[in-house]
Amino acid sequence: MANDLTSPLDVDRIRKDFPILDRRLAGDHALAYLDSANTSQKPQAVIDALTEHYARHNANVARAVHQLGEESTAAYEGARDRIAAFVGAASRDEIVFAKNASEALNLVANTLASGLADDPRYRLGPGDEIVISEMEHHSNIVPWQLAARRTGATLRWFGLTDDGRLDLSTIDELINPRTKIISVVHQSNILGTVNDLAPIVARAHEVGALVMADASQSVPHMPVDVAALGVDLLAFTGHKMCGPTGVGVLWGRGAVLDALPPFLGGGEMIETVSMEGSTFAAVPHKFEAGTPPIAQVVGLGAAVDYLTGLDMAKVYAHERELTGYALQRFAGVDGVTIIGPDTPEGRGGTISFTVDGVHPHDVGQVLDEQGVAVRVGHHCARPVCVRYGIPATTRASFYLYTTTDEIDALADGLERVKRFFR
Amino acid sequence: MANDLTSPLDVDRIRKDFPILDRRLAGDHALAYLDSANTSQKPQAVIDALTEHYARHNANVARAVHQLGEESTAAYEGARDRIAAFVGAASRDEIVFAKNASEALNLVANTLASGLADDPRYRLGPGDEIVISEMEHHSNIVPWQLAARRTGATLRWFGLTDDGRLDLSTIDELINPRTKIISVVHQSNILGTVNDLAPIVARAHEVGALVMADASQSVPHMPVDVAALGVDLLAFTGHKMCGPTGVGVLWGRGAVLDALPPFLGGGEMIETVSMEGSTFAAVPHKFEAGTPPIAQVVGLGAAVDYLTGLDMAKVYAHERELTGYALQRFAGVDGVTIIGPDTPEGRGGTISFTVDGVHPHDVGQVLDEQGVAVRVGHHCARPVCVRYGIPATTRASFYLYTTTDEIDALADGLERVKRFFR
Amino acid sequence: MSDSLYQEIILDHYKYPHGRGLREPFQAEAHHVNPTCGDEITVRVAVDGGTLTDVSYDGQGCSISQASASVLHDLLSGQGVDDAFEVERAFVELMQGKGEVEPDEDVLGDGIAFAGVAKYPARVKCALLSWMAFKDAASRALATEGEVTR
Amino acid sequence: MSDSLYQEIILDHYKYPHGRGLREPFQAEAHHVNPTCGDEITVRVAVDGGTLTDVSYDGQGCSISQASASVLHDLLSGQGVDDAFEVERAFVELMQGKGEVEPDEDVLGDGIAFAGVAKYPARVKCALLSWMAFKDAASRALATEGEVTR
Ligand SMILES: Cc1ncc(COP(=O)(O)O)c(C=O)c1O
Ligand SMILES: Cc1ncc(COP(=O)(O)O)c(C=O)c1O
Repeated sequence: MANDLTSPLDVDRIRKDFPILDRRLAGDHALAYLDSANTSQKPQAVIDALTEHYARHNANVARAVHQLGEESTAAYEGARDRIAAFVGAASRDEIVFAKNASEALNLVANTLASGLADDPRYRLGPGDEIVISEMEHHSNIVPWQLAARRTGATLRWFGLTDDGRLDLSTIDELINPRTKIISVVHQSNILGTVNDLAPIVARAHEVGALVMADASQSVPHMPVDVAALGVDLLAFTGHKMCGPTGVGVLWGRGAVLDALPPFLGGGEMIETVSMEGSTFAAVPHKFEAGTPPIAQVVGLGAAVDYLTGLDMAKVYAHERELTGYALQRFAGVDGVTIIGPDTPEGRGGTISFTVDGVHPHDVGQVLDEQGVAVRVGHHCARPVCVRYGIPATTRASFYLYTTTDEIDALADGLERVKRFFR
Repeated sequence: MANDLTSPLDVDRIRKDFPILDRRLAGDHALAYLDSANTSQKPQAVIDALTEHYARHNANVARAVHQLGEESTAAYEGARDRIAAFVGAASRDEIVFAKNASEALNLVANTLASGLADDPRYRLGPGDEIVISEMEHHSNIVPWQLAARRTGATLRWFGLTDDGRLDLSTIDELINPRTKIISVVHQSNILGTVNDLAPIVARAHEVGALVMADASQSVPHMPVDVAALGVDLLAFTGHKMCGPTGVGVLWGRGAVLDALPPFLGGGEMIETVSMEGSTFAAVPHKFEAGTPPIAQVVGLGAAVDYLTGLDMAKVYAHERELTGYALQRFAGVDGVTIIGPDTPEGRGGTISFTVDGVHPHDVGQVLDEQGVAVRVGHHCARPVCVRYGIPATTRASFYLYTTTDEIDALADGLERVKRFFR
Repeated sequence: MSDSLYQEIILDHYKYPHGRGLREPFQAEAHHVNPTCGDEITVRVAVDGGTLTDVSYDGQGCSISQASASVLHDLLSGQGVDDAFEVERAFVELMQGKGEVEPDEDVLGDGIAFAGVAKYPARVKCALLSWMAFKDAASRALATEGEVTR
Repeated sequence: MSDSLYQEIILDHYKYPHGRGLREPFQAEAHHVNPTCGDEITVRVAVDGGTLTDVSYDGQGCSISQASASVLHDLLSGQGVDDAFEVERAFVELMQGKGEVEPDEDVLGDGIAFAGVAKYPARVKCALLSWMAFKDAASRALATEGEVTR
């Protein structure tokens, strides 16, 4: 197990919290789950929180005077408190629940594009510029392409350096007084790169632009404090951080969320409705139309408790150890090329690579037959593949339950892949 | 229990499937859950499907070549098949998963308002008309108000008759060649009224308009067949039909869904992405941006299996019996006035009422202290309250696990309420 | 039954409200609505030389919201502005205390009967409705003191 | 290991593809992409008097998609149009059969080696990529037969 590392986590004990890690796969293979950047596994505590909610407290929230309704509302809003604390939000009202990170990103792109904001700084139009980067997940590209198409704003982006980092050399021209918003990924889901957002935030605020961080891959893996990052908006997703599917989070500075017009209409996002027109609730409810993902928020609260119990600083340290180990291990496998930073500095435990002469699909399939689960493809970040001239990659990604044994199984598996296809 | 009814359901047995129905509330009161129109309770089979998914098969869908990914994808897409069959969809591709019914309704309003459709029939603009009704849930009002505001289209609506039905007397003027879409509720969540959609569909198709049905309150309670209804689009929500929170469904005719432009961007809704522009996947994936509510769809599949196992025709018959019983029972309680149809014809098992001289909040609270859970307020249908000149109502709503004993507990509780506040 | 929530004092104020009805003169008025239940209240504030000469109100809603307005009238009419805001703060603190704040009868008078309401989150908004409207109206009244509306 | 999915025949076609490369003349061409993995294929179809005189292709992708294109070329080049569509239908049916369709070697030749792929839903798309492109190109070629593109 992780004994050969100086990991601060007791990984053997942690693994017992995740029932799926005991799964035997076809051919009675043990599971080496190296696909946590795609979705993480769930500890029993989260599964139990869901069961307990449905079996004992289930009711709709914010609408009921009855006891189950009060219990359910207390659980839902209590989770909001803990999730707010988890990312260092100034207020619980800065936490908006969405269905996933993609919706959180779309919420911001759509409300800026809607033209309904009172304050012109929150309205995109012709001549305005939106800045993203070439290492974005499709969920942080397509919403901005659609917003640009709808409003006549121009979409621009940071390019990438050959070693898989943001090319900030043109930052002062790229972020300029026409820029209304910059939306960039905090940790890339394909390259593993962790972006230093400080220079972007500094330049953005110089020109009066908003900064949004796609933190889908950082919040699960390191301590993230929105105040320290200095950004205005930040998105993340429950299912990658030990929580259920069906819930994502948008954090925004109070003043920014207040200024954005409503997104989806209906249910409890209103103040008062008449046939002639409606007024809207204060944030966060303004952005939570319809019955929210109640049980999923409760489950995410349990996930945050679990992560806090382990201590995110230790989770981060553990993954750094693993990343160092894996990079070293892969360096010894002939024909394997890392796509992205090949040293542990400024990167997380998500490693993409190619295997000479073998298509990623075939790499993934042969690994799967040995119980090693990795992801193959463009990882919803096709522009990165185009940038580096490859059709796809194989990607191994680690989490708090990952062991060096699993990384060894991957490295051994790659030798087998090569024997098979050469 | 239900013995004094001719109900075709074995309600005593069914109640054993729902763990929460055994809950003891404060003061050791038994729970009489009469708030199923707000959210339904969940059978053990659905809770087990969620647990089983997270503990054994959890992985992201459509992206993985590994075994867990294949299992998870098969479970997710398999649920789509069964949900399509449940509402009589012509093809599984006509089923789009959203986070709730509100999102499904907003999806249609937003894509029509976006102006991005190729076909002008799917673009709202000045001069176009949208028709809803005065008995809509806020989730079927506010999206259209926002769409009208964004596009310059005009919002119009059917009024209500004094006995709680749609006033169709002006249908030929209201639905006219300027009308692009009519979106109306199938069963009202406040009045209980079941609307006959046939005349609306007939007139709409005469003038070339689309018809959307908000079936949030009908799909859980009666057999619904989209082909028989003749509508073009239909929305419903998982949590009201024994399924998890966090999942809703948009059904649409293939040709209509094809013609609508994308809604949210990102993740797997694309065909190919480059920084300069993107193309989109075919339906249903075009409308499923980001990681979908995987476990919730699996849970909804289990809910549909559960309902199909009971037989929706029997569920409907059971609720009709209960409704008749309850209307009779309430007629005997002095000072109680039903808001909505007061005979069982053309209505479902959701009954709103007022109690002379006692505010609904106080009615609900005193009932809660006896373990009777009802909802009070405007039920996200404030225009109905305005129409009938009341600030709010108390609402009792039934489901397949409801018994006449619970209705008796409510009627007795109302006597107590009156004694307390008079 | 209902001991903790529906105290006799609350029911009394509900059935026989004190000082109900909108009166003139006043400097500012605020109308607040509880969107979840449709409760509404209008509060008017008259100030004269640092004293709240009248706090009048009208509205519709549940026993808690209406009784709370009646108690608000009793406690604040005729008070000095500073004292009134102190009472307001104490009432809000009591209501947001989840049932764990010990109310001071000297400050809150009949208001202490609402201590039990604090345990019912869905009803706290009802109890606070008139107080929020008062705060709103009073701040505006102080800003415009002098220009009496008739 | 890998017995069911990676048959020797498939690996052979992958390592030594038959008929690879885009050739002229042709009546229609189709380019298909598998968005999940980035696999691409271009298929050209030349028809002359009811016979597919050539089916040429180029692309990049995994062993399954590339081997499948090689088999497609072998099976369809030189066939009568009707026979070719019959083979195409049989191959699609095999792939969508979830491993429960018994392949007919007389119709599918080396294509029967793909029977195991049908059990891997994520790979069915790979196997079908060139066949879908073929179907697309062939339908268009038949519509425009006569106007040869050079
Ligand atoms: C008639 C009707 N439409 C729409 C909705 C919205 O459903 P959801 O809250 O799941 O989005 C509801 C329930 O709240 C409803 O009763
Ligand atoms: C960097 C990044 N952004 C956004 C997303 C989208 O998250 P979700 O699929 O939960 O919407 C993902 C994961 O898929 C991601 O890795």
